[in-house]
Amino acid sequence: MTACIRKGIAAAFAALLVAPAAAQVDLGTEEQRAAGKVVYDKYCGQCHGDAGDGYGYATPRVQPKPRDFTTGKYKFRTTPNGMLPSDDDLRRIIEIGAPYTSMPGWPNLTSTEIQNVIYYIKSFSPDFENPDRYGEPIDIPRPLESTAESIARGRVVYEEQGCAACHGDVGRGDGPSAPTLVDDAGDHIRAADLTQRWTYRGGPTKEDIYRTFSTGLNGTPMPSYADSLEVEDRQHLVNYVYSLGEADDPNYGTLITAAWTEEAIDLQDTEALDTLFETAPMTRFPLIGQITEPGRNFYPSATSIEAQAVYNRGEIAFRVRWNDLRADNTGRNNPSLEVPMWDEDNDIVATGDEGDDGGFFGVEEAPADDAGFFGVEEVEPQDDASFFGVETVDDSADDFFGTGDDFFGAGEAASDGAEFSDAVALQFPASLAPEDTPQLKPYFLLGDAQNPVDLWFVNLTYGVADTFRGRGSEAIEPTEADIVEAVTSYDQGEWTVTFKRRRASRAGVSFAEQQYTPIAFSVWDGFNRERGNKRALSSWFYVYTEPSVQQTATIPMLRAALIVLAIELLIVFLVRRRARQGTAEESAGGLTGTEAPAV
Amino acid sequence: MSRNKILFGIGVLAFVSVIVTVRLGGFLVDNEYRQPERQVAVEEATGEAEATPRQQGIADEQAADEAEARARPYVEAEYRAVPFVGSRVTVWVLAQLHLLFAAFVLAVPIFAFIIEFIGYVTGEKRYDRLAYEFTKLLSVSFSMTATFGAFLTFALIILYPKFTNYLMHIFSPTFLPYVLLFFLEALFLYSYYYGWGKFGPKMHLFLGFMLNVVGTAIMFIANAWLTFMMSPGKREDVDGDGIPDFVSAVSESGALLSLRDAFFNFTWMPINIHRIIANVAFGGSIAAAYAAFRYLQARNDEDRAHFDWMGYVGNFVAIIAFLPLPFAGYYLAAEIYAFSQTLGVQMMGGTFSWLFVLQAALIGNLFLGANYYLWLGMGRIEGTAHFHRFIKWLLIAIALCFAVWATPRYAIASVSEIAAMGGSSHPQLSYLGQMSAKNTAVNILILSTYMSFLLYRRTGKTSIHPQRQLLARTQVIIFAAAAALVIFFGVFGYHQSVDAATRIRFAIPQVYSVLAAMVAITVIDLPLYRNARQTGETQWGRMPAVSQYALIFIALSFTWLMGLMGYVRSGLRQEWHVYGVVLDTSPDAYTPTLGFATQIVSVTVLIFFGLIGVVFWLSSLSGKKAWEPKSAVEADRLGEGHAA
Amino acid sequence: MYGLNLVVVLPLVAVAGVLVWRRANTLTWLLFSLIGLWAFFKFGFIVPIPQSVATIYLGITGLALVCYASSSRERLAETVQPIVRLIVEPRYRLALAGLLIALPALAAYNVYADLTAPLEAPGFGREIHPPPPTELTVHDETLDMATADNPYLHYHEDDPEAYEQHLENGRRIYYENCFWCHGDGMGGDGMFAHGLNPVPSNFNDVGTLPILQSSYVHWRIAKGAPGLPAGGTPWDSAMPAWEKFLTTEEMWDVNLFIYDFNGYQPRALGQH
Amino acid sequence: MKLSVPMPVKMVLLVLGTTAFYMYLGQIVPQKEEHPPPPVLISDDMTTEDLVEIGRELAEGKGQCLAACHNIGSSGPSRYPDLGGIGERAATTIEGLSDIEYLAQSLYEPSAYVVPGYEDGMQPMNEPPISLSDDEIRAVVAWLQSLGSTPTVTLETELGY
Repeated sequence: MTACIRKGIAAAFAALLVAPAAAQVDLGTEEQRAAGKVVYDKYCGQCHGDAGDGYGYATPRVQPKPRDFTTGKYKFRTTPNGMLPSDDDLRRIIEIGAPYTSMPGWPNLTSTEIQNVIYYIKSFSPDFENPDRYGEPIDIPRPLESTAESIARGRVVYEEQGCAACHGDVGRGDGPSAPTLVDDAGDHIRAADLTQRWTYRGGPTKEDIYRTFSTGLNGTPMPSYADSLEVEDRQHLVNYVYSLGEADDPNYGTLITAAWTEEAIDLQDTEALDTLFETAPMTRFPLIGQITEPGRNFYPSATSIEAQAVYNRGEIAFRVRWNDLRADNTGRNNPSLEVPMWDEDNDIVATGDEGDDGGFFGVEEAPADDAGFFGVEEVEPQDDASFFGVETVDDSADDFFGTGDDFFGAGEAASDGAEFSDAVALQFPASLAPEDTPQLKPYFLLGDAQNPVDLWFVNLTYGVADTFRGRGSEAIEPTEADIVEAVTSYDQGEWTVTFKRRRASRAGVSFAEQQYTPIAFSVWDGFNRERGNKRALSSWFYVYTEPSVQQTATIPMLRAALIVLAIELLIVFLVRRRARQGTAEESAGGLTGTEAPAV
Repeated sequence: MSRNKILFGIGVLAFVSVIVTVRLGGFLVDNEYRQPERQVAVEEATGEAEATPRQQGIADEQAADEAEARARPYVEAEYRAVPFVGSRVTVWVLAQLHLLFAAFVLAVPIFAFIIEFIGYVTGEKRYDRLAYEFTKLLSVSFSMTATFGAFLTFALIILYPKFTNYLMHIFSPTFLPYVLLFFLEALFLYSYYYGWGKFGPKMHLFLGFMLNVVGTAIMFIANAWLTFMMSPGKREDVDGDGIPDFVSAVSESGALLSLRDAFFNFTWMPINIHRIIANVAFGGSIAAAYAAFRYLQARNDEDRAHFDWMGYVGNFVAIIAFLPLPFAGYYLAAEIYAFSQTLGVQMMGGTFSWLFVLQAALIGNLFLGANYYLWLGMGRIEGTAHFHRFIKWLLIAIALCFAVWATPRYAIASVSEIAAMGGSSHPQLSYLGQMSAKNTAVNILILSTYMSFLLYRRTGKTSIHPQRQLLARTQVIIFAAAAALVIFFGVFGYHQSVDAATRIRFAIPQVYSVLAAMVAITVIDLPLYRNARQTGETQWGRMPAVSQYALIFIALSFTWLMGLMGYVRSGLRQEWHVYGVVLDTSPDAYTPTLGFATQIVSVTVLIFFGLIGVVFWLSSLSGKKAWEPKSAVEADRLGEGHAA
Repeated sequence: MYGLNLVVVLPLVAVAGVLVWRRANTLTWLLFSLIGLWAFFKFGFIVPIPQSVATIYLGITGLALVCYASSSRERLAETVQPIVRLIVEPRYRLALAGLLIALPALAAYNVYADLTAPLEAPGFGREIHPPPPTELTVHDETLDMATADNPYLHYHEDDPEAYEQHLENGRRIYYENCFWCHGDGMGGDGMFAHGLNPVPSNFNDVGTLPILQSSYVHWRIAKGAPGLPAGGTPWDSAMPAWEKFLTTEEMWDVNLFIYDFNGYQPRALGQH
Repeated sequence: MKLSVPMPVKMVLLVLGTTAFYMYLGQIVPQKEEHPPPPVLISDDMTTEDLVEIGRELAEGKGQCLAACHNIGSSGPSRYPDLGGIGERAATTIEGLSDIEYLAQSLYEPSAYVVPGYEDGMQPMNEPPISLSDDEIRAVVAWLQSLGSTPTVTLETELGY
């Protein structure tokens, strides 16, 4: 017992002696790290690697890559640039995760478990033993109010500091340098889309944004502005960035309401078209990677799409918008392009050579265990090579040098020519189930043999709509039963595509008034080599054609109120009358009635 | 001028104007295209008046029509149509009305006979009077039944001649016995009714007994016809492999192979059982409604007391018959399933699954109404306040069971609701939507209703049995044990270790524990309250009016329920007249929606209630005082013949 | 607790307690029952119950309350007297006027809320765990669903080392393929889960793995959405048919792993 | 004057109200109208491909194969064997019977051979209530063949029944 106390006192003294720097070096006890290892092995190792080297089972298919704990570099910190994160920083990420990445929050872990895991994680990197690598957490001031002046000042700072180079002029992550950005491991990294605050990896609040400016994201091209900007300017910049996004929450919907219009829908008259769509309700739908059929896409570029619709007597028009870091409007694309199996793995990037004409996608193929994983269905390596070779030689030469690129300097684009173009598709069932069986739909992924779907597809190279009929991923054929028109435009990182078709259809679905029609979306980003089945897609949602004659709520409301009032008055009248009439029946109330008075 | 003359004048005027109009019209038509100039020209040329081309054409046409009519072969119509409503709806409504009256006519003698028998054994006069009161309803209803039966037969022959002919082919040998039995029925019925008090009690009881035998036999014959349409054959293990095979009563082309198999077909007996029980319940409720009607009309305390009692007995009969009805229904459904999986799946899972949610609402209402009436009935007896506290708990139990029974397996839900639930079943409520929970609910409902009866029985009485405390406690323990068993099986069924098939089989111990508890409690209750001391007088006639409306509500719900179940039984066959043998090729061959069916059922029920209102009114006439002249002068003029 | 929203349920229970304590009269009880049950059905469940079912329940409740209120003369008088007094006696005139205005306003608001409620896509019924086939053919190997079991489960007792190997293999398969939807922690909340309807299965849930046989889970893994019966809305589900990508052994391994990870045992084989 | 509603009026109101209430309940539940399957006509000049298409319609509709009994590739009910790939299996199921003969036997005499593990519960397709004609059965055989193999049945093929 006394020995124990003595030891404790000695330890306290020791701690006093090496303070203050050593006070921060808290690596936990052996037991704590051992306990942390148990939790880590169960919940973390599969991505971050059992050895903490960021290479777990999931790593090949995950982007951004899981943190490599052996490097000691952390993106989201409150400590100055280049420093190690505080325990609280680590805890914050473990608790809430990083949105729109494969790092989830772990609300099921207790505080102690998290602390133990932190100790264990720290043990992977020797940096944590070095007191010099620790920095004081920065001071995050209270955010300034978002006044117009503050935002304007922020805009100036935004321009001065060259933020637009990566994040784009209006913040859609579409700056000229955006396609070239790589992190320390050489992987392409997307500049944050500042208009979609909910996708900020470090968090959506003003404090989070300030923190990111001030500390930078270690290991990425995002620098710290702690030295170059005054606190106040950073705060203005925060307000400006904050003003770029509309909400912390994407408010994903399940239904587009197609607005009725008396006017003609003319795709060529841009202004009239914009006016038409201005009043139509807008719905944002989530997009996810296509990960069930070959050509799987584990890291789609587009995470959501906004859609609107208007219709008139004869026609219906859909408008969709989504953000894309570059307009790839030079390559080829169509929904039935084949995608070799290995192209699913983002891991190929890691070993890729920048100068290679395959761009980010070197010829190194899939890791060996993956080849075995697909067993009999594996594409033979020879085929891979030849397939890939042919593709790159032909297309990158033709498409890129042939057509040039309006939006970017040749220098940036040269390394990764637009082999595949951006594209978008709306998907509808080829026929609607009879009204009394609303539950029958085609398979959301391009239909099936019995229940086909129709695709309204626009390859943004050409900007015209093609129609396809899908009977499953392997059976997509062009059809020409209905004519779909489309106009497209790319502006500041945002694609806008407007489709139009006659409401009545010969072979496909017709849009009757007040009808719920299933709809699904697909988006291809050529830059991300998305083509064929490798794409971002949505599950089934609905488009509802609102009634052409809208009814106001006033009359039904008045009617309901008056009916209730009339009943009330009647009751009051009857009760009062009866009460006046006398005493005998009152005690019996309305129950006995008048026909059978109590004996 | 007198009124008669005016009427006569109008009649003559109308007749004349009709004649004039017709003649005028004929004249105009004839002269429509006449061309006098040309006719004259032709006359001049030939010197004789020739027929115009038009006249010639008309004459030719007539001749051709006549020739065609002469040559036209006789074609037997398969179907004929009724304008506006359609043949199916016509036959549907007529059959339903016939069936409702028939059910009443068959049911009332059953309990009239039993009540008369009780009266005979106990020697209490009031039972005899009650039985007579019930029987009074019979004679008019009997004619109604016959009328609608004739209507139905005509409708079938006219609208579905081919199919009716086919049924004749199969069942012609049964028609003569049917008619004979019908004749006997009339004989027994009228001798039973008019012979009241004229025969000796034993003879009269014998007449009543025969009336029931004959009535039941008639129903059994008619049931054979309709069950044949659903299951034209029987199931028998022909090849000896332990699995019953289907033995069709008719050949592939529909020719009769065995009248015996066609008659005693697979669903015949289940339907017979189900119908007898349902008829008694229905008849009881209608008789109770009649009593309610009379009670509300009654002008003196004696009548009020009598009809109060009659309503009570009618309701008692209805509910007692109703308690085993769900089990009879399960038996019928299981037999239909065993006969044909297609029919079974169609019934429980397919088109008709929502019908059973509707049925749950109806049956829930029936239970609630019946219990409510009993509780109100406690008001007849002095000093029952301490029983009122139980009502709350019984009500909670009934409402809970009702709610469980009405919980749909897959609820109608919006997308956001489905998203929130992660599917169309709610994580908690989905348990309630399953058969197991519903079985539990029905059993508890039955137990609760039985409890209400028991409570009602002991109002105003105090047991003088020496062991009364012990016996009463035993009753409580039995009741609690049965309820606990039912709930245990209901809840335990969902335990991980129980698979779905076993869970469904738990229904059997549930039913047995309820039945056993009811029998055991009754057995204890009889000695317990024999010669019990009366602490409060039962004051018949001391019922609030609302209780009588509750009786009418119960009768209405019963009628509606019967109509609804008629739809499912008949609709099950889908596009077949005779399942698998005679296809319905008329435009009405499809299965209508539930909404449409409920409209037809509602219309039928309203017609039935309109007619039964007439029956009630006619029956109430016999209780009225004989007509007497208003004044002496009038009496003189009319003579004295009316006094009797 | 048992899916109940205690924030709503406990106050309701508390109010009921107060009413018992203060010996509230029948009318108060009736009003409390109606409003309280309405609140309970609407807000009392963590997963809200569908409007249609709530309406059925409230209808039954209303009917039962009417029955109760009129089940005896005394009780009816107790219920009706306060209302009659409110209507007749002059001193309550203000309250009566308020009520006369409030009720129509409430009705009007109800209509308004009904008419302006955001539109929703039409719903459909979906069976979460639809009945499996009796027989399952995966990679030319036919299993009897009723008796099939995970072939590696027995290693747990016989050969812990081999068991560990299969588990580790299952872990690899899971994190190479499954976690995008079913989540790193198997909560059905992977990074793509928000875009899917129906949401991916939550393996933490006691209502999922433990109530299913491992052969059922094998069926779901092997045949995926295309293998669902119509009641399971195969057109909406994004579950791939993993037999196209994985060997039978790999599918059993991942089956083993998801049970082990969540600490559940597969439901015992049924007696047939 | 005492204000009261006469008894008959009350009674009529009660009857009408209750009936209307039940009718209303019937209107708010999901409505479904079931129509009998349309007749499928087979003409003499139909090719095997036409037969496959008609066979599929028959199997879904009049034949009721897929409504409650069989499934294809384990989608749908599964009380009876999966028909996925049956065209391939049929040739080897019973020794001595060709695939057409085996399929025809299964349709005309389902009890003659029952796939192990299943109960004998199928009704002969040529008998009521299904009552397919011989040509219709040829079409169904053609469709069954097309599941997993190439159909060869024509309207002239002898089925042996």
